[in-house]
Amino acid sequence: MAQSNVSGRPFRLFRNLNAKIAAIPMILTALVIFVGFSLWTVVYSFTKSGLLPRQDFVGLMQYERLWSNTKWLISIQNLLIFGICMLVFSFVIGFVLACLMDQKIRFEGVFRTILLYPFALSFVVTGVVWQWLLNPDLGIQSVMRGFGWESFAFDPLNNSRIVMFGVVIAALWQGTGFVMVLLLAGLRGIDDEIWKATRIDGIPTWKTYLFVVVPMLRPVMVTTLVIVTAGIVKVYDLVVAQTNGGPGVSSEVPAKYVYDQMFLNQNLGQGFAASTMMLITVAIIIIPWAYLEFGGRKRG
Amino acid sequence: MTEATSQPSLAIHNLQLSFGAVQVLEDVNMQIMPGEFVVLLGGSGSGKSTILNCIAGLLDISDGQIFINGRNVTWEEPKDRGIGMVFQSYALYPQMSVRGNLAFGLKNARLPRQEIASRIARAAEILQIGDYLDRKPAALSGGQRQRVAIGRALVRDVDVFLFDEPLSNLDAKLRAELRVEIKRLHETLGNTMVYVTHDQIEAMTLADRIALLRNGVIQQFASPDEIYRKPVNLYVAGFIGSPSMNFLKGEIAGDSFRFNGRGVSLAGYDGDLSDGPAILGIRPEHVTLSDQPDLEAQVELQEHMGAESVTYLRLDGQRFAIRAPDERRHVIGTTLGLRFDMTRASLFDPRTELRL
Amino acid sequence: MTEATSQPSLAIHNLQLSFGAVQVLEDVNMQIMPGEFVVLLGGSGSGKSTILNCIAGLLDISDGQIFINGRNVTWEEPKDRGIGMVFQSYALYPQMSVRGNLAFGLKNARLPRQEIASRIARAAEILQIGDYLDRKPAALSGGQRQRVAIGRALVRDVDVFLFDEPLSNLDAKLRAELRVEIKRLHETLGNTMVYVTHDQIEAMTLADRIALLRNGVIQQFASPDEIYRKPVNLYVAGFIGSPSMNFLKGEIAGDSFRFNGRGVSLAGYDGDLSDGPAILGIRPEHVTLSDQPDLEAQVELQEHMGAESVTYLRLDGQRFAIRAPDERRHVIGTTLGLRFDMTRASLFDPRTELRL
Amino acid sequence: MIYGTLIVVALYYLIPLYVMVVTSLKGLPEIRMGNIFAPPVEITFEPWVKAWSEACTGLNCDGLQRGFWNSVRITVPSVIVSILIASINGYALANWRFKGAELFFAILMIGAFIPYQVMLYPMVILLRELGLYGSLTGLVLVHTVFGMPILTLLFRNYFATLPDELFKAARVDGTGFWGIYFRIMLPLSLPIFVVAVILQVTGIWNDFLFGVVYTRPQYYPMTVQLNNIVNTTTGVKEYNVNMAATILTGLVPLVIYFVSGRLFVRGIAAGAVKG
Amino acid sequence: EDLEVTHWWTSGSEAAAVAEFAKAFDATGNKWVDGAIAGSGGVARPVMVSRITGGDPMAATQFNHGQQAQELVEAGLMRSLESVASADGWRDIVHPASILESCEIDGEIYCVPVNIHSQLWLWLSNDAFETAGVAVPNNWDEFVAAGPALREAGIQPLVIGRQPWQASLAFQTIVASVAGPEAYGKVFGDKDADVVNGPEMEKAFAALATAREMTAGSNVQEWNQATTQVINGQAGGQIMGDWAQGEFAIAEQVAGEDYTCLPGLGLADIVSTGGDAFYFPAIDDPEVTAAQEELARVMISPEAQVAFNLKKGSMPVRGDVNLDAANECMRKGLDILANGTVVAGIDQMLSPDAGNQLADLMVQFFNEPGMSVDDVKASFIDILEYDS
Ligand SMILES: Nc1ncnc2c1ncn2[C@@H]1O[C@H](COP(=O)(O)OP(=O)(O)OP(=O)(O)O)[C@@H](O)[C@H]1O
Ligand SMILES: Nc1ncnc2c1ncn2[C@@H]1O[C@H](COP(=O)(O)OP(=O)(O)OP(=O)(O)O)[C@@H](O)[C@H]1O
Ligand SMILES: [Mg+2]
Ligand SMILES: [Mg+2]
Repeated sequence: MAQSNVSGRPFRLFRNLNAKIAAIPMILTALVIFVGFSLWTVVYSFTKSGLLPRQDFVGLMQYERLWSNTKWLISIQNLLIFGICMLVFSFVIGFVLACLMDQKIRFEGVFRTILLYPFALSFVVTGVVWQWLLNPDLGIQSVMRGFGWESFAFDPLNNSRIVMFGVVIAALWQGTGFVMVLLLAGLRGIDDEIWKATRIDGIPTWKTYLFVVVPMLRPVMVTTLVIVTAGIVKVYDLVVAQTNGGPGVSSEVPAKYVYDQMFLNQNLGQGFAASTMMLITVAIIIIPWAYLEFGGRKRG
Repeated sequence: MTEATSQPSLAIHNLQLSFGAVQVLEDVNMQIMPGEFVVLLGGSGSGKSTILNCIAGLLDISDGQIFINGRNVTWEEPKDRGIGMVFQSYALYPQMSVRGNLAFGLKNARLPRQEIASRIARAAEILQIGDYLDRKPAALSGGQRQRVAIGRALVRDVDVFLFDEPLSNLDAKLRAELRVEIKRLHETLGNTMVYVTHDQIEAMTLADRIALLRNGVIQQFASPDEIYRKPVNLYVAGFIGSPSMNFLKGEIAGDSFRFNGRGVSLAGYDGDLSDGPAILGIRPEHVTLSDQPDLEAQVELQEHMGAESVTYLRLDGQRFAIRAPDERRHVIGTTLGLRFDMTRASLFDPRTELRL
Repeated sequence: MTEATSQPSLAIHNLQLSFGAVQVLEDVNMQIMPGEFVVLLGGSGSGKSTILNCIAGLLDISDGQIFINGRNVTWEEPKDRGIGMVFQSYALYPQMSVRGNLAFGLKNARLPRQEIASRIARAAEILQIGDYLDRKPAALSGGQRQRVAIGRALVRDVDVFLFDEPLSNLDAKLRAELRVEIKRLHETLGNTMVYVTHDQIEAMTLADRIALLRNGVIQQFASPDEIYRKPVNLYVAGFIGSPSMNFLKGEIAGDSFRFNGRGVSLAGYDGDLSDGPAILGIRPEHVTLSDQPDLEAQVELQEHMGAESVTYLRLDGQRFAIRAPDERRHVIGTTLGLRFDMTRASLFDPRTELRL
Repeated sequence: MIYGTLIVVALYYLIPLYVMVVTSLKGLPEIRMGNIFAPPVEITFEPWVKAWSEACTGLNCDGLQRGFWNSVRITVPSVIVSILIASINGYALANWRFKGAELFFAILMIGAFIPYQVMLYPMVILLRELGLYGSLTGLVLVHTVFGMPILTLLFRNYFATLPDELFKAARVDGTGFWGIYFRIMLPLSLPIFVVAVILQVTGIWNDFLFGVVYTRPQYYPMTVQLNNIVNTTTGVKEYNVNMAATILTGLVPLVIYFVSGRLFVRGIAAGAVKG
Repeated sequence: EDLEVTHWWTSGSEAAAVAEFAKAFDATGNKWVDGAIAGSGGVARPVMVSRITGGDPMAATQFNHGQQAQELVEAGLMRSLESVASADGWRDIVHPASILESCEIDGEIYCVPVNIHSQLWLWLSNDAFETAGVAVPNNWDEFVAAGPALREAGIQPLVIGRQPWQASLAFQTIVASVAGPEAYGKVFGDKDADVVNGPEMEKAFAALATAREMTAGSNVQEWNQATTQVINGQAGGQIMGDWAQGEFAIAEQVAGEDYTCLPGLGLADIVSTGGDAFYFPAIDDPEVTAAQEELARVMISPEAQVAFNLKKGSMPVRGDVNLDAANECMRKGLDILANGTVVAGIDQMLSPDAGNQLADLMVQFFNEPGMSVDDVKASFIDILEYDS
């Protein structure tokens, strides 16, 4: 017992040592993988690496090429269209569905499963199926024409102006269920008394949802936003499976650009430059948010 | 106006409510006069909130009728019933300012702007919340939030106020303060108020009449004084008062109550008595120390609360509390002689549990 | 054993604690004797839980030292400090039975099986939880859970018990009952106990000594009686007592207190007085109605609580409460004559706020 | 009204599944001729048999079945390890805040947005240096790393909703970091574990890129065969076999969703989403 | 010894062809472990490169020859086959020589070429022209002339799948045929901007624009869907490599009767020499090394060449084998290979980067009717400049 009579202040690093040991995988992942790899990528984006990374520095050449490349510009534009559509529609539709599901309906489990199952499928499957459904000769268009509606035209995948919306339709099919579930969980967490208060105040249901419930769902929305946005930035498999960037290059997206540059064109440097641009954009959007969300309020 | 005062502000006839197979309220009847402050008191799950929600129209009732100011509102929308409601969790809209919270319902009812402004100004004055009309609820203290919640009911200019445990989230001191405020508000406004609580102090201090509920059945609906003095049954007697009423099981024989071989004179008891087994109920504050004791007991524990003290005694194996408005200290284990104030005691039939 | 009693069971020296830049505790000192029941009392955010967590070793302190039974435990693990702790939310392990909850800490300490069993049996007997040792916490009532939580500290056979608002989640009636149980438990066990609450009734009834905290600074550390009778400053005076002590701003002139043009004799006051501005503090229960009044005031509101009543008066524009152990009713607006019991009053320096 | 809307929406969600199933039961000529929504005139299970046990990947003509077991071998350890590590991270972040923890967490969150393609090469180099390239362990590591951001977020949020006092009580009871994790936190986190398992099984089972890039052929997951069947660029497209193979590949996650969808929603509601 | 061989040949005919190699290799007492990954370069290549750079290489792997593997070779990750090649005299037997030259880096041979694909063909549906009432064209100009008649008969004159590589292939074919093999070599080989701006290329770009007009209204994605349209008579013609024959064969169509093939668009007797080759990563294990050499020998052996190429529908890399079973179209190709002009494949002349940029440019051109020939020309020059 004598030696347990420590009076000195123990070295800070060793307090809660186990917690720090347990966090090592996370720290390593954060530092080595996410920071280290990103730095590595940035460094090699200044080289003329081809099939293999080479320290053959060429300054900003890759960036100049990047920004003069129409495929990249189209990719960015497409990502914007895709991202905005996805965010708007998946949140709006997901929220409306969540509200419907929240009405104490019967067979809730059945509906929920139906809305959620596409989430279990891989993007490749989604892409293939929707490519099919949107194929004018086999899918929806031909069926509608088969019913006698001869002038029916719905052929987004072959129209470079609206092809991204074809991709959005498939992505929504896969992802909205998940958004719905997250928001539904949020809705279920709202105090019953708020509902009563609005009924007494005579607020119509839609107004209650819009002006009272939506603002209260902020934390859920933030989590959902992180997950959905992360998916949007990374969108690749779906496009490859559904349109492979076509028609022409009209449905290219940045992740595909990166991949194609690195592995098809064997131009790692260019791929790294494109990745770096994506990283910077993400960081510009995320860091202030992460700071507000996690850095600001350290309490409790 | 004579007619208005003669008709009840709120009347409930044969109210029944079941959730599926579970009958939560059985045949509740109440007549509440204009300006009356009625408290629904009862343990958890006794159906207090359920009654309140039925009055507000937030629950569809199974059977019965509800009249507000003589109008049958049984199937009307909550907003059309002329009621305002204050909730336990306050249920303020978190993203709106205090002003927004107060105005939301009014804007929705398409009231003119200046009318809204003047109502808010009036409520703010009455409740003294004028200084933080532009803050969000998150930036308010518990007591302030509570006032805003009341304000939201206030601006609706309604006949009947409904409160569902509005103070139970607050700490003891604040609770005591706000209790007084609500009481004063009632006196200022003169509205009919129905107030749900499980705290008997609140019930006793606030109510004109208390409806004491148990398992969806009203046990007694009377003034606090009457409930305190003449509880209709054992349950009510035990529920009201802290520390609880002491109960002694014995029997009535002539004009004395026989307990444990000793007799206590029943002289002064207010009620009709006949011989037979009975339970004597006496409140801690109605027992005094005496040299000519009715009974004797040993000191087990003492609690001092500054202004008064409660002494727990052991009497024939069971605990017996007495309360005195002084700070006299007793050594644990000493025997005290007790004298009962029979004019304030109650006797109960052990079988029906009703007061004799 | 003589040595053990002479040294404090728990000693805190110059305890300081900051969260980042915010200093939450400033130089807290305490010496608690074996078997003493000390209550940490204070408003929300005053640092009560923080002190308790420091004692338990759940927070790393910024500076100072903590001794338990003479042993410096400042940097020891919670489990090695010889403390047991009971939490507000009970913090029972929901997935374990009551028995599992009690045994958990003991198993961790690798106690032999029969030792664990016998300790649980003892705790179960003391706390009367033997009947539901095999139930999960979810299947227990609030009071039972509370007892299990205490049992968990009890089986650890520790020197010091720490309680963090163990009753504040319960309703008023149960709270009163369990308060008595804790008091009795303390008398049975004779352990040192440190008890955090913001409820002054709990503090007054349970404590041998109360440490009254404000913003991380101990205001007064004394017996309930002394805190009640001789609060060291205005804050303590206002904090203790419900309704709060009444304060009158005036000045001392000779042997009388001048207020609003009238003089109140200071005869019997316990303290050193000199002429000058002062605040007179008098508790509602130390004011009596009298035909030869010190002051007069109008009735504004009355609260009846069965055994007693509180009357709120208006005195020179401010509210003034008096409390009487009877149920006398006053018509609102009538003027009452008040007489102060100066032996129990307090006078404060308006500048330093200290008691004179 | 509500039901009407929901049924219409449900139909929209079901149509692709219907088309897949129907197509997989048709013969090739029927597919060429007809409309994709028409039910099969002649039901044939040929495509299923072919997809499962006959379809060729290069010279190996044993269909998806070989990949199935590989997928199981990859998914099981990857799911276990990734969830274990992420839950420990979440626990350390929620209950044992130490200096810098929030910073690392913020980095992880940014990491969630980095496209995998960017990481492909450096990861090869890292695995090579660790001597794990091509091994199952390496792949498990990759899945653990890339699953970490979102899972850590979920677990951190969940553990933050458990009462702090429980954690304190356990410390007083003499449990250490690991004791609290295994004996207090784990038993209480079933809901969030269900969520994590579902997400990870889905993600890892459906993964193609990592499975093929970081392992050797004897570990190639089912999705590689699926890719080979679906992505063959020359020759006749056997849509029915493709669809059957697609359904077969998606079966495991689908079944998990159908079976535990309720728990999934409950788990998310239990705190995964509270910021 | 077990050798793992990776490739992206997964379709029926391809797999059958690979099986011939495997059979021949297994006959030597070794074992071919098949590592097929479908999806061509984009999917398979990162796998292969990762495996090689990750230190866990396969024993042999397919690459399109040309510059794809050059960096791996330079990084010392690939083994030289020079000893085998010189011992067996590959430089003498491989025909045309250019095909082996693409395997040569710094004077050493690093790969085994296994086949020659000629890409510069126009495939025509005899049925379609019959329906339209015009004679089956003999060259591009007649085909263009027949365009309106085909349209009138409700037939799509020309189909080109909407994937970048198909557009690029059409462009290459037009350049080689319309501008001529010489210009083709100067443009792609020498990257000569003057030639691009010259009169020959002027004609080629005009033909490209015409081709775009003739494909208007078609939105077929995959090349085999396009071929199917030709087979069914829904389309008049398709520009595609010789692998299209596989589709005609499966549909049991006979060259000359049901369809017509025009190498070099019927304007020039040319074939290009694209093809596939196998590379052998450096592995530090003598037994494996020996087995790799064995495999290289097997692949280039006459028996395996015949068996493989008959299944694959491509031409062997050596002139000294006999292909009696070849059909009319393949024979045309073999004849040109023997007597006509052989131009290098684009993979051999352009870096993958430039090649893909060109493909992207062309697919854009085909999809955007608004894009002018001048725009294409300017962008094309940029790509060539970047690559030189
Ligand atoms: N939606 C519901 N479905 C089924 N039973 C319900 C429902 N709401 C309430 N109950 C039951 O009705 C009874 C009365 O509930 P109520 O909420 O009115 O009690 P209370 O007196 O307000 O209690 P508390 O003091 O705990 O708020 C309880 O037994 C409760 O379980
Ligand atoms: N982890 C923390 N980080 C920063 N400040 C903290 C933290 N924990 C507590 N505080 C601050 O320390 C002060 C004391 O908190 P403490 O919890 O001890 O109060 P308390 O007296 O227990 O109040 P309550 O009655 O509300 O429990 C408060 O102002 C609180 O905001
Ligand atoms: Mg209630
Ligand atoms: Mg606290």
